[in-house]
Amino acid sequence: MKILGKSTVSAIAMVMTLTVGVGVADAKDKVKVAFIGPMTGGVSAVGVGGRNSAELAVQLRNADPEAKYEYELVSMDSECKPNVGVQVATKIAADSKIIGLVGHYCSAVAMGAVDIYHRFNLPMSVWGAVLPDVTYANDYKEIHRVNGTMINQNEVAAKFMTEQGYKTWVVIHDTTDYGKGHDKYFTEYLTQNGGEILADFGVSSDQQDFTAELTKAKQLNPDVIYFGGLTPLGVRIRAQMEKLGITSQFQGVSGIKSDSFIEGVGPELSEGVVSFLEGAPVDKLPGGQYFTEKYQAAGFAESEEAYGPFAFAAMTLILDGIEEVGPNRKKLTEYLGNIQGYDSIVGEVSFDDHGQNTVAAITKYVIQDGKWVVWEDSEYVDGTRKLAGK
Amino acid sequence: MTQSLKDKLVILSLAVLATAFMITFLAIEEQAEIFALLVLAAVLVFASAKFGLIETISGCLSRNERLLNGAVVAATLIVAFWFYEDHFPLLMIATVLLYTVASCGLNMQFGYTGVVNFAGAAFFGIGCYTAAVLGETSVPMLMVIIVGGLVAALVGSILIIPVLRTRGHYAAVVTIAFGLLFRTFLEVNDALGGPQGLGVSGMNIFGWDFNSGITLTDDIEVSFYMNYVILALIMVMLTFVLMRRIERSWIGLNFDAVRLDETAAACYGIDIKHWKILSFTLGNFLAGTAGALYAMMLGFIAPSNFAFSDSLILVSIVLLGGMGSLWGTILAAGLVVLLPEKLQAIQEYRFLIYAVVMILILLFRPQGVLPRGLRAYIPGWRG
Amino acid sequence: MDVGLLGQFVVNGMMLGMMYALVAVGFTLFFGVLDVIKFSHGDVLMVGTFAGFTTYIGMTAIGIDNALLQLVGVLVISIGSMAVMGAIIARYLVLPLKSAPPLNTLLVTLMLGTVLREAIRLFYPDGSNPKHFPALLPTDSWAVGSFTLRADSAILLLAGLLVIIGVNVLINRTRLGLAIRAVAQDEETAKCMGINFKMIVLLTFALGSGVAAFAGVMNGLYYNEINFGMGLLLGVIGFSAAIVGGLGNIYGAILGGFLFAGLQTLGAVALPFSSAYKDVFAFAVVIAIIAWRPTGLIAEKTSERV
Amino acid sequence: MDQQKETVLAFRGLTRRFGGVVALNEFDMELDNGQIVGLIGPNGSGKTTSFNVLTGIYSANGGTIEFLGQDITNWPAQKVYEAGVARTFQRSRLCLELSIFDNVMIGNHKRLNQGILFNIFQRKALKAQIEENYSEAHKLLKIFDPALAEKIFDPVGSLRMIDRRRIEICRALISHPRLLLLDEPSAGMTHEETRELMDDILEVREMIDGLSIILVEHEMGMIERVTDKCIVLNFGQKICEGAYRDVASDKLVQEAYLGGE
Repeated sequence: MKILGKSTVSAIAMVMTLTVGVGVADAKDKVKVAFIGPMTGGVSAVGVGGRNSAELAVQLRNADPEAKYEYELVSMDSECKPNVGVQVATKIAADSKIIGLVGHYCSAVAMGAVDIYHRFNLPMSVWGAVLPDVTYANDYKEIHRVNGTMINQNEVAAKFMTEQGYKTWVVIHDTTDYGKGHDKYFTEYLTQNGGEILADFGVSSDQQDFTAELTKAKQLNPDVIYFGGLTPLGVRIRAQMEKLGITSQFQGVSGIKSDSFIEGVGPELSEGVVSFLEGAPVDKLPGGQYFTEKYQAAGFAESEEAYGPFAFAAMTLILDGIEEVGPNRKKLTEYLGNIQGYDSIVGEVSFDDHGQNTVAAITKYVIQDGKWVVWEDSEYVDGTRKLAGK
Repeated sequence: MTQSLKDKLVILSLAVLATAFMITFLAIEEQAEIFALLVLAAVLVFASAKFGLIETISGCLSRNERLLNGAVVAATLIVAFWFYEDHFPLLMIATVLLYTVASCGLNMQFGYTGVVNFAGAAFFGIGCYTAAVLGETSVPMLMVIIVGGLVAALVGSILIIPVLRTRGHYAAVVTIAFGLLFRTFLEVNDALGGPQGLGVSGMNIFGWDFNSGITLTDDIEVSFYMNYVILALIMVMLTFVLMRRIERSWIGLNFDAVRLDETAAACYGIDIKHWKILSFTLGNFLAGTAGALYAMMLGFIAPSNFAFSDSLILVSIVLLGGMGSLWGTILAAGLVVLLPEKLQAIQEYRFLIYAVVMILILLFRPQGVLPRGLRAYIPGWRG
Repeated sequence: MDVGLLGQFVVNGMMLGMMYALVAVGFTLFFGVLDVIKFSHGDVLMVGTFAGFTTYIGMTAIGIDNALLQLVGVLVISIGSMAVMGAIIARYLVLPLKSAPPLNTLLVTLMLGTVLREAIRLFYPDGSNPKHFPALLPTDSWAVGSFTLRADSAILLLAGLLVIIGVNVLINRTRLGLAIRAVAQDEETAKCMGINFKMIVLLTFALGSGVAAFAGVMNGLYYNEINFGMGLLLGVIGFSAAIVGGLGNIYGAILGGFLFAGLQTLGAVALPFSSAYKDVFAFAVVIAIIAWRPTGLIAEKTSERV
Repeated sequence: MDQQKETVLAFRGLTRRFGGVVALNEFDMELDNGQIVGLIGPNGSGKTTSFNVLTGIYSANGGTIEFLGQDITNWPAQKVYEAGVARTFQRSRLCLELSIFDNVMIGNHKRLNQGILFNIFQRKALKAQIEENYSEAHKLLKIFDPALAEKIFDPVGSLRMIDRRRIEICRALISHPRLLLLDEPSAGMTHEETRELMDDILEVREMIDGLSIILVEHEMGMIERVTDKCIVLNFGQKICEGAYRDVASDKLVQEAYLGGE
């Protein structure tokens, strides 16, 4: 009952602030934009980080005196479940006051929801889901994606790792769409680059103990253990490798590129772990630094996580579009369709005819002294430090 | 004024009140208003309990079952048509209706017969996947709903032996294990779309495509979800009649006897296995049919829809409504589906609050919101 | 397969089995005294682990960095606080529902599990992300061929064994154990003989929850990683293990725990390139076993009076 | 009782063990048409066990049970009931949340149409059956207590102990069994109530042709008053058989009751 009371109070407070705000701000037209992400359950950290980032984009725009409209963010929780996702997608898409959407970290949810956006002509951009099919399995002009797909990521990863001289791999992936997709594309590109996969283990996304799989892996003695999945599992696998005395190089995917991976594994064990992420490194771009500063200044309790910048970039793009063409779904879709060479905090954005950002540069990261460092800036690049087995 | 006329007036005014409440509840978005409405509802319920109104009302209702049933159907239709062009409320209404059908299936199992089933979402899911697979074929879609139920019942028959041989917690583990197994299997096995899920074709009856809206005039376009609301309502009505008739017959009596005392039941010739199999199979059938239509309506399904927590939601609907209580199930399905949806402001706190509310209900009203009454074989008949 | 590798699998499996058994023992104890299933058990374990973790952080913050002292502190706080929590849960959630259908107790504790899980996720600092649990035990390791045994694993295995033996001795050789068994046998008679029923129930829940907290800390020390969701699956598996072994019987719980771990390991080893099916395999075997022995491998004594 | 003498039930060497304990040891017994037999003996002497073996709750480890000329040894409980054996339980086993009518109808299982399609679709015929059974149940209850018959749609949980006993007996009698097994009907009741109950049972017996009764009872006044013969069990063994007066004066029996406890 206490929580209820609090919420009521804050809701009333919210309404009051809004009323006052509108009164002061000389009554700009109000426009609604939306965000969907997983805010409960296992990957909620990423979802909340994304929502905060999207909210930051809206806050900054509202603080900008030159903005033509007053924006209101509607954010919804998909729970990373397709059925819930379809519900909230319908709710948002059917609300004609909502002009644009930044949505989806979980690919399965995105897959279920794209049909709805198309049906309701709601222009949207994906901020985190990396399954290629989200953009490529349909011709919907409403669907865009600012982040790259797992295809780009694994292409770069396979090439890079074979260039380092590694020959043999054991792949462990979770059996969600995310892990399975990574498994598929990595295997494809690795074989093209001449690497060999000794074994391939699928594990469930809530598994705690991997010693059985890792013991088998140990017997095969691969150069690299590739893990396709998200941070929680990645942490467990890296820690348990140590228990079993496995000294192979640990290679992750974008799903583990988070501070919580380092925090979870501890600085010693995480040293030398590599990962790949779409987009230019945030802190390298002028806008990126701006984002980091603003995010910290906004005082969110949670970290923005790896995909926060994408949510921010996608939301900014949509807000720019509305400023430009006005609050109209069809016009916004058209605007997004023509985006080429757009400057964002994650690098240049250009959509192809499926709405996929083609300039999705992939950045290679390595953990050095308990921090994710861009490979080219690390001590590994000149041989001061060495990856495992080198 | 005669008693019966008075009764009718009471029911009609209640129906009007409930309809108005539902429409307001579905229409408002502002969180403060939603809270206010909920508080108002709670106050009304408590106040009428305090002044003994509840007994008067329930007396009225039980004397006029036909009128009550008719009023509820009419109210649902009025609410649905009020939102004829608003997709989301219609989607929610249809979802509530389909959850009601699935929960009735579970109610048949442990509300009536006491057969524990913690894999409700799995059987619901079997219906969904059946619809996804058969949607690609030329099997008539209306048929697919039935087949969805049949497949669910058939797969359930794998569990019959362990379910019959075990009781209580042991049976719970059998179904929990099955639910986990089902989901993992779908995720690992790519034949049915794997973790990415599957698209499902929409409902289509003799060329009437459910997934396109109905254009009445240039200005009026009825949401395509209306199709699903109506079909789901028909399913609820059929389920309701089936459940009622079973309850009010010797079958229902046998179910109760099996639940309450297996040994005594056996000593009076009641074949425990026979009735358990019947109720388990029928329950799974209902869950499967609901799943099949749900999949068609959503158009997309994936294994993560059918997790243990989803089975728990179905179980909590049954328990919240009151074991074996049909009206309770309908009310609880509405609460469990709509409340979290309407309370989006509490976003990440929803699960926490939901769990706390469930605990409070189990502690302070373990019999559910609308406990099942005594069996009235023939409505209004007292010998 | 060479011997070293086999040995490795056995040790892995035993470690896993030990943890399952410790959880299953709790389930079986609660069932013994009250015929109820406390499904929040796995989440109590998780909270216990977080309590231990917080203790570690606190001790480090005030400058105690001796690993042994820290370990003792972590264990004492974690086990102690969970024992208290277990008793509180029994007092306010389980006992009030004593006369309600067993399903209600199961559900109320399931919901409590959700509350605990969500509370840690939402209110523990950065609770939604995994945490690095420190290695407080020596990490020397012996490697023979493909067999690696680390000192900490060996110590944990031994400690787990000691705890299980300890619980067993407590139940079978002490006055408290006698009282617990008396309550388990026949509540009415036990009451007549002057046993404080409520007190015994609370103590049993405290004991079971303390053991769970120990298993949680053990889990943390072994995997060096903890997260808010770790208890859910452990709870389900521990429950299944207790059921497969036969509720109300400590040996059954131990047997069930090791059996489940064995099945999972076997699944991962014997199903090459499709190890993802190992849980499907393990749960299918569980269903088959229950179909074969409806009251568990070591059958529960049914004493229904007709 | 001027029917010809016919053996309704016969135990021959009936044996049942629980682990090492022999609960029934080579128990022989015969029961004639219309007879009332008292089964007495100290606690744990095998009285209830013999009911449980007879009604198929426990299986027999040895010996046979013959009922109306049929060998019914180890038949499942359902079939034993169908054959015409109805029983009550030592601890009342009514369904407390169900109405009196429901509880009585559970006992009438074999005479009700249990067809699934009949129950769901033939509502008119079902209604007729319900009404017919209602009047029969009402009539039966009225014999025991007219007030009870008026409460036929009340939940059993709201009734006094004696009423619950009555309903349990009605549940057993409604299907017109050939053999009624009464397991300590007086438990938890006063002498007066017990007497009342027994008179009712005797009255009902007149209405059902050739109803035989086995009565397990501690209340010796009741045994004395109603039984035709008595069988005494001790440690699963029959130690004495005969009319109550003879049995009561038997040395072995006195030892079993006095010395044994």
